[in-house]
Amino acid sequence: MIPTELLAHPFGQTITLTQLAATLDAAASWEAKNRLLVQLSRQLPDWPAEYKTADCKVSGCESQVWLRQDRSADGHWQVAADSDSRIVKGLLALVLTAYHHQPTNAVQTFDFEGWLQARGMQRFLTASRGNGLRAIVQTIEKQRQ
Amino acid sequence: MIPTELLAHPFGQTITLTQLAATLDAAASWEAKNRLLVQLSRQLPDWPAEYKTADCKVSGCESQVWLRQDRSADGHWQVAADSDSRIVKGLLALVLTAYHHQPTNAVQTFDFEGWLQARGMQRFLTASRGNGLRAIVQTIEKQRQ
Amino acid sequence: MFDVAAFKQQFPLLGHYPELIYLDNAATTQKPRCVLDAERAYYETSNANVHRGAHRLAVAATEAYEGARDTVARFLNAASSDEIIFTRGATEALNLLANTVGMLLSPGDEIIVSTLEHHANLVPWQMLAERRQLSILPLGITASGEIDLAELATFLARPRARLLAISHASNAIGSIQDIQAICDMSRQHNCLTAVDGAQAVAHLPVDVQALGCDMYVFSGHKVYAPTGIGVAYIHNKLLQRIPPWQGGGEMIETVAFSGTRYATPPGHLEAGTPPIAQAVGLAAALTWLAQQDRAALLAHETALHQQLEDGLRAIPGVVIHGQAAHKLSLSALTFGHVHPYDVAQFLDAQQIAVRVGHHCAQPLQQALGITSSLRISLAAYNTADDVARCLAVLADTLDMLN
Amino acid sequence: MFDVAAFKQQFPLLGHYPELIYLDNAATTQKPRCVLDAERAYYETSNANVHRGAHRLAVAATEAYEGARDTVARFLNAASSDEIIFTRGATEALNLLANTVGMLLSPGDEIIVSTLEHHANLVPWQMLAERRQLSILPLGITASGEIDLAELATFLARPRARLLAISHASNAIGSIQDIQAICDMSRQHNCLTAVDGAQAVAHLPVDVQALGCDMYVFSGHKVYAPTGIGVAYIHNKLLQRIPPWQGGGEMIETVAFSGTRYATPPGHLEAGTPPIAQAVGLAAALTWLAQQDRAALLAHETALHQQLEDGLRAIPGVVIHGQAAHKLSLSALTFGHVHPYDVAQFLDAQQIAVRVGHHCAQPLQQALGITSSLRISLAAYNTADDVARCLAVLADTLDMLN
Ligand SMILES: Cc1ncc(COP(=O)(O)O)c(C=O)c1O
Ligand SMILES: Cc1ncc(COP(=O)(O)O)c(C=O)c1O
Repeated sequence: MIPTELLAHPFGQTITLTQLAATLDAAASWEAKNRLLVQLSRQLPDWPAEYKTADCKVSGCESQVWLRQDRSADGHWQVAADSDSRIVKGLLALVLTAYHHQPTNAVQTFDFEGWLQARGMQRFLTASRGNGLRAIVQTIEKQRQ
Repeated sequence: MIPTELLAHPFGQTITLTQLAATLDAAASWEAKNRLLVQLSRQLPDWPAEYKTADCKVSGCESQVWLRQDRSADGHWQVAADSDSRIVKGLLALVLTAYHHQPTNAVQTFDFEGWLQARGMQRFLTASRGNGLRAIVQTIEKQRQ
Repeated sequence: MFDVAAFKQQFPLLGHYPELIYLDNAATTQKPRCVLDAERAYYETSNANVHRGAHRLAVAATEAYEGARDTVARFLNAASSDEIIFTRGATEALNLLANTVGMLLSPGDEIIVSTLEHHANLVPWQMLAERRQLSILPLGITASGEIDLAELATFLARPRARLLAISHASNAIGSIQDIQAICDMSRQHNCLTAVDGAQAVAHLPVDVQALGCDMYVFSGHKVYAPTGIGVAYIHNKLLQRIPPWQGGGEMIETVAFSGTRYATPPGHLEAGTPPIAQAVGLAAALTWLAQQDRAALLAHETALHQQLEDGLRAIPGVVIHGQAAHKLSLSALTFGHVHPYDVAQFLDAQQIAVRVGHHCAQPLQQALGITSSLRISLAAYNTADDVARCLAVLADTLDMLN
Repeated sequence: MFDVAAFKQQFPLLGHYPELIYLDNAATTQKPRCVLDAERAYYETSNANVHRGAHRLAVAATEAYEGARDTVARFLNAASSDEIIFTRGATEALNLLANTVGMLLSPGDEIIVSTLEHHANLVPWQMLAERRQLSILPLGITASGEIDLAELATFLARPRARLLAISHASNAIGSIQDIQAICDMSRQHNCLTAVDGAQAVAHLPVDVQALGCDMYVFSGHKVYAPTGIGVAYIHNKLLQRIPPWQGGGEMIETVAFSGTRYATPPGHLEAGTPPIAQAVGLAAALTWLAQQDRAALLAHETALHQQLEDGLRAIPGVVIHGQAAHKLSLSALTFGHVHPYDVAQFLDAQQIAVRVGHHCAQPLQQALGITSSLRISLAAYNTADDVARCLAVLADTLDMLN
């Protein structure tokens, strides 16, 4: 079970992908997008150190990323994540909006990479094979199999 | 001792480098130079099979080359050589003209590669590091040390 | 109809030497302009080091490099780009296989290597065998220069035969093996199959999934691409089991003096800064090749080769080595007591470029009883005139030397 | 006076992105036009496979390739071109050393590896050590980031210390080692010395004979040359003693199933078709660099670096790692609780390219107590404006993120 304090965030519940898409699309420059990601990161709780254990660390990222995932009683996937980078944490907010509190099949048919690309943010995907955002999404999807 | 039948050639004795330079320089095209080399090769004796032993084979050439060298009583170096390629044998005739029957010190100060280059024949030198004509000349010079 | 003149115009070197008749294509091919342009464009607009890039140029470089991997995967019809490892060339790819897949073998295991392999597909296995106490089973060829399938069946039935190293097509005599049948036989005996496709890729379609081979390698420079790049395809199931080979940056996950953890495949097989621009050039070449009518290219090459061998058979004293039913557009020749090297020199004086030597296939040359041959190898930019002129000069030369 | 504007104009990529401030030079440098031209000219006028060529194009290619070897030998002041081996890069060169020179070591022997080595100069030795039961002695660094010479003396005095792996200059914190003193110490103890010059060659003069080192490696792409090419210098005495590593064409003399004889050095270390065009590009880069006023380039870089570190020290919250007396024009930074990656993203949005991460030097980062740093690395085409702008954006970014 994921500690509830880690789940105290609006992404995937009160904040939807549609809303985020509009905000991101309005941020025209990279500068503006970076700022937006930093803002989003502030709405994700900082994990207390005791939860940042090796077993929930996602490897191969340029910053440290911790991720926990679980299935709630009603069949929804719960996801919590943290990073020591603000921008990565902002990206994690996007990931959570797509994957947190969603019914399983909704997520399986969702193309998160395509969605990011449409926002002009593929640079966060291509840093490396098996690294960064792609590694995070892959970790989520693998755990669900 | 080198069997005398292998030494029955005019190169380095009746034919000199000066003469050969003039003939080669007169052969303007590569075609003409190739023909000349074939002609020269005919003046070098074909070695009987029993002399073509592994110990006198020069390795790393595009054709098979056999080389024997010895010092005569009067301090001159005697060189004999054969190849299964006519053109290489023609080149061996050039080598013999430079190295056969010459006093040791005359040869040591002679720049055979430069001489060949001046004839526009460096292509026979550059085939490869430690291959071809260069390997032959190096073998001769090494044996003399 | 295939327009060879238009095709040829895409190759700057051939334009630079209008008189040149380049018939040494099995050694390396010339490069089309679009490949040179792609490599240059990479350096002028995307050059950065790949992976872990926190800036846009690094992202562009990574996209170019990983995009090249995707292109290679499509070219070979690999199931996933993760199965593609970039190397310096076919030789390094085969060394990589011997040093990684080879580590799965145990003392006493046997590696079947055909007699017509290029040294690149023999020496790495020999070195491995010596290190790990394996044995090499030399697989014979038939009189026409094809793999002896009966002997292959015998070898595969041996309980310790674990790996088969075989070329798709021979660089020395041109035989195209029945590689599908060979891969099928090998798989039925649970024998791993490493296919050396260095000579095949520029001419024949390749589908690694259809072949069902475990490994397939080739060099860029023989398929209209730059030097310094090659490919090892390794089937995912095998890839997951093999250790790394070279160590360094990129291939590790964590490094400490107390011990090192390696990255996940294929990353753990690519140590250090890869040949980025060369991978981009390779992708450009493969993309360009896929855009051609490859059947028409092959038909053109085959017709030229027919013309060549018909002509050769009409010249007294010419011996053609290798009479396989399916051959690359390549002919290996000897001329009785006239040395191939001499013939090549006279061809060269007429600007006809061919290769002479053992073609890095000494065991095959020994089996054929020759020490050197003259190899004429065609590519799609060669013309009927090239072949006719080569035949004419060859005939004159033999006349003169005889 | 050094004219940076004129110098910069020689780099097409920098002209293509006039706004770009490229400060990731330790990862890879941009390429001057003459290097791209040389590589292209090779493909358009000399492309053929090297060695054993019976035709003029093969001779031209061989001359270009072997001429490149001569150029590298002159650049390093090697006693002979035979001591130069071409590889894909520094990483492959170090793997080659570990797999050839490393084979001269016996179980129980010790390899000294400094704590600030790039993974490329650590992992191959670790892999070797595991295979051959050797031990690695991790050589510490001083607080300022230099090799601890006192500890080195202790290590060298150990009876089984056989090989020292050391970098000329650190890619992660920029320290330039007193490599002459280190090589002298090592030689006095009959310890072999392998110097990783990947970061040094673009900035510092190198003279392997003066150093008296046994091995020296570098990558082309970090010294204004193409990707896919690198160099291992191996002193002739050592070269004559070492076995081959990769097997294939070119590196053999005779091949038979009954056994294989290798070519003489350095040929036996270059298996297969080499990266020919890339060697030509490297030679063009080294020739071009030698034609520059290298002292003026270095003075320019040093002045910029002074400007950079002065500016950095004036920005609150910036920590500079590595305070060696002699440093490359490179600064590794952390920012308290602000993550280097975030800073780099904001720099990138302003077209300033820097690198973030462990810089393939995790043991060093561990010693420094950090997991990631932001690295600004300069080359001679950078300008005072580049540095000023980087400082301004950095200060704003930290302001915003704090
Ligand atoms: C059949 C075959 N295999 C392997 C190789 C080795 O390729 P490379 O020299 O490009 O590594 C060649 C090239 O000569 C070849 O023809
Ligand atoms: C000091 C040092 N050594 C070795 C390397 C490895 O070089 P390459 O990745 O070009 O093989 C690098 C490059 O990152 C380096 O900076």
